[in-house]
Amino acid sequence: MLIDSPHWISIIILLPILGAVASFLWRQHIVKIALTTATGTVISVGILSWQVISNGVQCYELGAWNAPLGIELYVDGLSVLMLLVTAVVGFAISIYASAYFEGNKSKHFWPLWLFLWSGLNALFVSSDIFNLFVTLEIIGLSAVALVALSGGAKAITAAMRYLLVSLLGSMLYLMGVALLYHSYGTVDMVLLSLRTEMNPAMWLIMGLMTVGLLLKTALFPLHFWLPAAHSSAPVPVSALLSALVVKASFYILWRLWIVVFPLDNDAQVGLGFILGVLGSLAIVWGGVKALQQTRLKLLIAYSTVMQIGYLFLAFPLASIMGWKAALYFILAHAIAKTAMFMVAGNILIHKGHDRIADLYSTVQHLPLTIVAFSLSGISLMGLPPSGGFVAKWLLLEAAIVSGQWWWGIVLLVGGLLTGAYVFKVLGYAFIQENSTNEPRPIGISKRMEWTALSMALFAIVLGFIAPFVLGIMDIGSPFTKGSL
Amino acid sequence: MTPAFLYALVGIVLFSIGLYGLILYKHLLRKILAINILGSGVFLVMVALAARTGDAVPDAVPHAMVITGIVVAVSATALALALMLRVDAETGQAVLPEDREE
Amino acid sequence: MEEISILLLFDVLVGLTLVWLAWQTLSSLDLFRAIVLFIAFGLLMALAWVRLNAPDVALAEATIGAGLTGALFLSALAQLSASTKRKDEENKIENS
Amino acid sequence: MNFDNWVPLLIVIIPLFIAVIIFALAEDKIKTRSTLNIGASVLSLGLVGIMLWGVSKGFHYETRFSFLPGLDFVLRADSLSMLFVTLSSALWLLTTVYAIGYLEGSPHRSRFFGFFSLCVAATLGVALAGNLITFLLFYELLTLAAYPLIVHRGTQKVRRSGRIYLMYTLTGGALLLLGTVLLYSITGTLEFVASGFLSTLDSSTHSLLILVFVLLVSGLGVKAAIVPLHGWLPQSMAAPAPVSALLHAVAVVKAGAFGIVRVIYDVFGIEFSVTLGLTLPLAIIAAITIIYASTRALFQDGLKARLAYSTVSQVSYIILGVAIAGPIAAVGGVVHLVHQGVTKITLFFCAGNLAETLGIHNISEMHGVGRRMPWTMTAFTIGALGMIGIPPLAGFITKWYIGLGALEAGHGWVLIVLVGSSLLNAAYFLPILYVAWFTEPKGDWPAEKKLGKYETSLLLLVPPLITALFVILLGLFASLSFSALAWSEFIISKEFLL
Amino acid sequence: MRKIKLKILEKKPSLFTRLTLGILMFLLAASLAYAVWSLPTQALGLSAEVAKNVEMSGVSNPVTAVLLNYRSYDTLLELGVLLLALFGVWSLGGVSANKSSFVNPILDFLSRFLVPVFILFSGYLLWVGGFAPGGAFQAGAVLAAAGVLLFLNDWQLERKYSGFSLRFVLVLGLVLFVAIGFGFVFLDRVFLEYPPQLAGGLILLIEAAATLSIGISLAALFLGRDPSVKSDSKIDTGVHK
Repeated sequence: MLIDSPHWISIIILLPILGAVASFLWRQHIVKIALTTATGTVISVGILSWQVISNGVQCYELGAWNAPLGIELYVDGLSVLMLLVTAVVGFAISIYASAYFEGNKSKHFWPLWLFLWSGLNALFVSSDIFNLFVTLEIIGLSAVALVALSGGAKAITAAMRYLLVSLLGSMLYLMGVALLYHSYGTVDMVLLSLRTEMNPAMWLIMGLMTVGLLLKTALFPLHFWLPAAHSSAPVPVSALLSALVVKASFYILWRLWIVVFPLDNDAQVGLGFILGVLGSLAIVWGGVKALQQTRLKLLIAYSTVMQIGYLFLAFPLASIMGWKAALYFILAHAIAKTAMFMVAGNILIHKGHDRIADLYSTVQHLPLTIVAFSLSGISLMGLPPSGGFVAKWLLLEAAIVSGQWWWGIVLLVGGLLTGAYVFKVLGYAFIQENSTNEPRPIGISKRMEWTALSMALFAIVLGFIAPFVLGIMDIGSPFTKGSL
Repeated sequence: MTPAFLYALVGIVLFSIGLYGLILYKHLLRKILAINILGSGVFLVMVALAARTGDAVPDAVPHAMVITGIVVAVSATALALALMLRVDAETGQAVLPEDREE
Repeated sequence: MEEISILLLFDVLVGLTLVWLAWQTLSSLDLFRAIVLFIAFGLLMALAWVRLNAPDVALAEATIGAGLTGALFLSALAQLSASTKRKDEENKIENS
Repeated sequence: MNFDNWVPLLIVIIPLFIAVIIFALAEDKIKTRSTLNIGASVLSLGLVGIMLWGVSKGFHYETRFSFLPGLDFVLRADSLSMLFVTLSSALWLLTTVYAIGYLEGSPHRSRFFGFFSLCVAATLGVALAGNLITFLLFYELLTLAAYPLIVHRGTQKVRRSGRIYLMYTLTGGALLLLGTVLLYSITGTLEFVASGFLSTLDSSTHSLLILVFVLLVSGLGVKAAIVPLHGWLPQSMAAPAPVSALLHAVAVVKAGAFGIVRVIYDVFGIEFSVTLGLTLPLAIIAAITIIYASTRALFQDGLKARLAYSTVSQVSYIILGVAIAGPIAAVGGVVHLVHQGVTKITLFFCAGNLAETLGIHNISEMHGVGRRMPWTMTAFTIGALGMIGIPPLAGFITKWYIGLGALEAGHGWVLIVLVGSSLLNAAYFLPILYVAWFTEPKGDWPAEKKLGKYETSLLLLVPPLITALFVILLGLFASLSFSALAWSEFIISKEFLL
Repeated sequence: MRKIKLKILEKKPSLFTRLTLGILMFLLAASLAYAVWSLPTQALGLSAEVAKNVEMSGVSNPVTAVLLNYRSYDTLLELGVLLLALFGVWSLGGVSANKSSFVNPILDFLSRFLVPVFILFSGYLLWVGGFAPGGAFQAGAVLAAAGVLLFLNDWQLERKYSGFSLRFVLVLGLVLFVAIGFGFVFLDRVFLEYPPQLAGGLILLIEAAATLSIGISLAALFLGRDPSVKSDSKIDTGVHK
């Protein structure tokens, strides 16, 4: 019947595209079209995930041409979770954006965002590295256009810098694809994993593709473009960027690192050490910079730079537990960061500014928003009972079991730094300024506060459903080399 | 030194020149030019190496990829130029803030 | 034997001019000159594609790479110089 | 999942649920908020009573569901947890009554009582935790829930002390987490087992286990205010009285001490800890804390600051008793959990009364206050004497058992510490009593308020009297079967293989 | 076109940075050259598979076969990228090109002569794509060249057509591609799988729609702003004919 038809993989890519086209055509009821598309996409992702969870990995040959010639789509546990987190975050952002944008801006927001969503879905299911290049381009261009949407000198220059960085990253990646294709005759990941072997050309390919993708993931030395872009973009867009777009290029690097690159275990540990060190620098640097920020959105943007550092701690561990911890970090961070940006958005609209020092007595006017901030803060800090805690626990355990305990120390230092800046903001929110002279607060639509709170609550619930989520991660054992 | 490797070498040199120009020059129009040259370099390497099929018809898959690449490049250039004009309109200079010399 | 070497010579020539054009495009002071050089570079690339017997790509490069991208650049340059000229006038009015 | 499995979860969920409702309540609905609060505490007290009766009859109450692969979220009612749960829920009821009276007319009470019941839920969770990870979960929840209460007033000073509190407790939490993960990676299980589950491990892991012990104890030591880590406690005295009463006398501080008792008994096991040579250094640190904190208390003019330092020293009695590793001293240590809680809360209640009704914050302003507020001062006196250890009050029992146990376990020097600290206690409590009772009041009080026809509103007066009564009863009827002492002996009998 | 003399004297970056960057680029180029050099001199890549399946693909030109049958999913996303760039450019609002009131007679004559030729040539390219070099993208680009010529002559799309109908044509290529690709799923085939005997015709149909959309999109990209939006932006000073 319809439910167990194998075509849901293509539907989750085509539905947002058609939604984008429809919202571009019929501008007068754009929000209705967009929200129905968003719901449809979430449902189809749900059905696909249910199919994969119940009867395992799905492989889908487009145009019925098998691997070397045609393009294959492949969905395993890792892709399902990335799709699910994109669906959840995407749906929440769609609801938030429907109240956030009005008139002219929403006319441009929805087509771009729905295209971005379809690019993300296409990226997470594809197993063809050139196809990944095209999806990366879709995500890059739409993200840049979305950042530029908020107008103003800061946003436009940030979008320009982001576009240049994104194009450079894509070109480096494409050079890697070209060399890979011409060395091994195929662009399909599964076939590549069988054919690649270590030779000087391979070292260069790995270098190029890793640097290209690190540029787009904004790992520490290459993160210069992220704070400006994520903080000057409109709030729903910065939530998208921090939660999903940055993770998309990380996902590709991850797949390449595990499946395509011919790295045996101690090569993974050796090379991974460099990424681990960069990750630790990102954590310390991001944390310290976040502490110095006076504006909330910039603080949250630097916290993204830090959280990305956590993901790269899993590379030197090269153990399945380490990879699962990194994936859990992605899920927890995506949801908590979305909630936090929504909070920043509410405060920005309510008070007209997001200066942290003047956040006094927001507790009275926006109680739900402050609760959302503290819950998502708990998840970012990695305090129980949140998703962040489970991720932190798994990574600590993986670090100790693999004998590299120093990554665990970095993790704990990161947790303390996060605690410092989360409570710095909370501290200001509790000040008892005589709130009588507070200008009559502009009413934020309840929808925006409730979406922020529900995402924050979901970040906490993520701490309780760990066995279920970790079970999904095992489908198709994505973290072992020969499996894909 | 078959033409394939010669053009591949040219492609690599173009790639380096493009990267050099992108990093070094300040004006945004020049940076976008550099990105296009970078792209042409990669495409040249892609198609040059596809011509290593001796006297048989060269491999068509890289050709298709390069055509796709060219269209992506033109779309990205169009967006980059539009953004550059907005940067110029907003800040008075077609240069990124960190490159402005006051 | 020499027939191959002539073609080889031709390829080397095309390659060198390509590199020279690219270098000149980026390092020339005047933007208009850079764009014109870039268009020439695009056409020469089309020639390179023909030499690598990739006619489809040659056509695409000629029409999109050289033609359309060149047009985009020129239009952008026109608007850029128009806005700088307008700003100069405004400055002149202010300080005059 | 019959009733036995639900009770522990229910006890923790009730205050959690109430917290959410109170958060949503509007500020002016005082009546519903108070009834909700008191109703919840009475209900949970009832449940605790049922469980108390059940545990003594040998029933087995446990809630378990899987939380992480290989790790479960476990709430279990064993003898040790019952002691702490009964103490917390009883004092929770009294403090709620007191807080309703104390915060009459002050702003943001919905927020206060919301976080207040969240704290209680966390404390009950800490008490009932069946394994180290559930303990860690509620331990961190307690850190978070206590912060908003400390910064409730929102003034600059209070926020500074909140920051200090966070610095200490978050670092402590990180150390505890590291220790727990290290332990889990060695043993593979974190379940609390009557006499510890580490003794069976081979000797190669001993050095790691010592590191684990140090990490766990330092993580818990922050909350138990052991000397080097106690800095935050006196700072956070700026919080409102009910906060310092419940949190710093019962919930937060006891969670640390209770945690150390759990680690020594149910993780390492007392014999194994002795063989590892861990208990002696711990006992020495506890002794140093007692002496140091008592001397610092001498020089504090602020009443609540002095009480804070006395809390720091009293909590270390528990650790001292447990660290001596003799069964009798252990009974003394465990029972002191209850005695110290009850005595200290009385003192804090009285300090709160003085501050609320007469605006007295320092001891120098307490001249002749006995005449103005006789009932409060009698409760204060009972509490103070109980703290010093005058028979037949509760404090004496503890010191007697710890002294006896120390002698029996061959640690003579502990006796000197006990005597010394009792003298110091006397040195900083008796002057207060003298000033209050035997001197003339100097003119009018700093900020006198007329609250009801008695010396102060009943809501503020009754709780300290009840707790003072408890101090006496716990001392007099210690030998009865259902008294705290008997219950502690019941706990220790399981720990020591008598 | 007035002589645009735009000499932005770029402050030359210091010799040191240029030198170090140059050396770095040289090293990169050298390692790339070595990597390419170490590749086998003879490599058939996928040309064998392409040749084997060409007659199954409905077209004889291998590149078009790859583009529109074997890897048609890439081309689909490709059209998406083009449309996305257009959305981006339009969302930026764009500074409207100021129309010079003076029409250059030579350009006017040339465009009257060239535009029909371009359109004819674009049709030919589209048709020839099946069995010789050509195809949707090249044809679309030629169509766009015609559009560029028209815009240079201050040609203006009537307000009536610059609204929904323009947007419909822009998205036509992508929508038709998706429709045909997904249509056969209901005849129990996989997405983007064409029945072999119909493949040729279907590919031509898709290419036709794609050419139209690509041509109009590239021309719109040249224009730089949404024609349906009244150019109320204050910067616009051009005089409209």
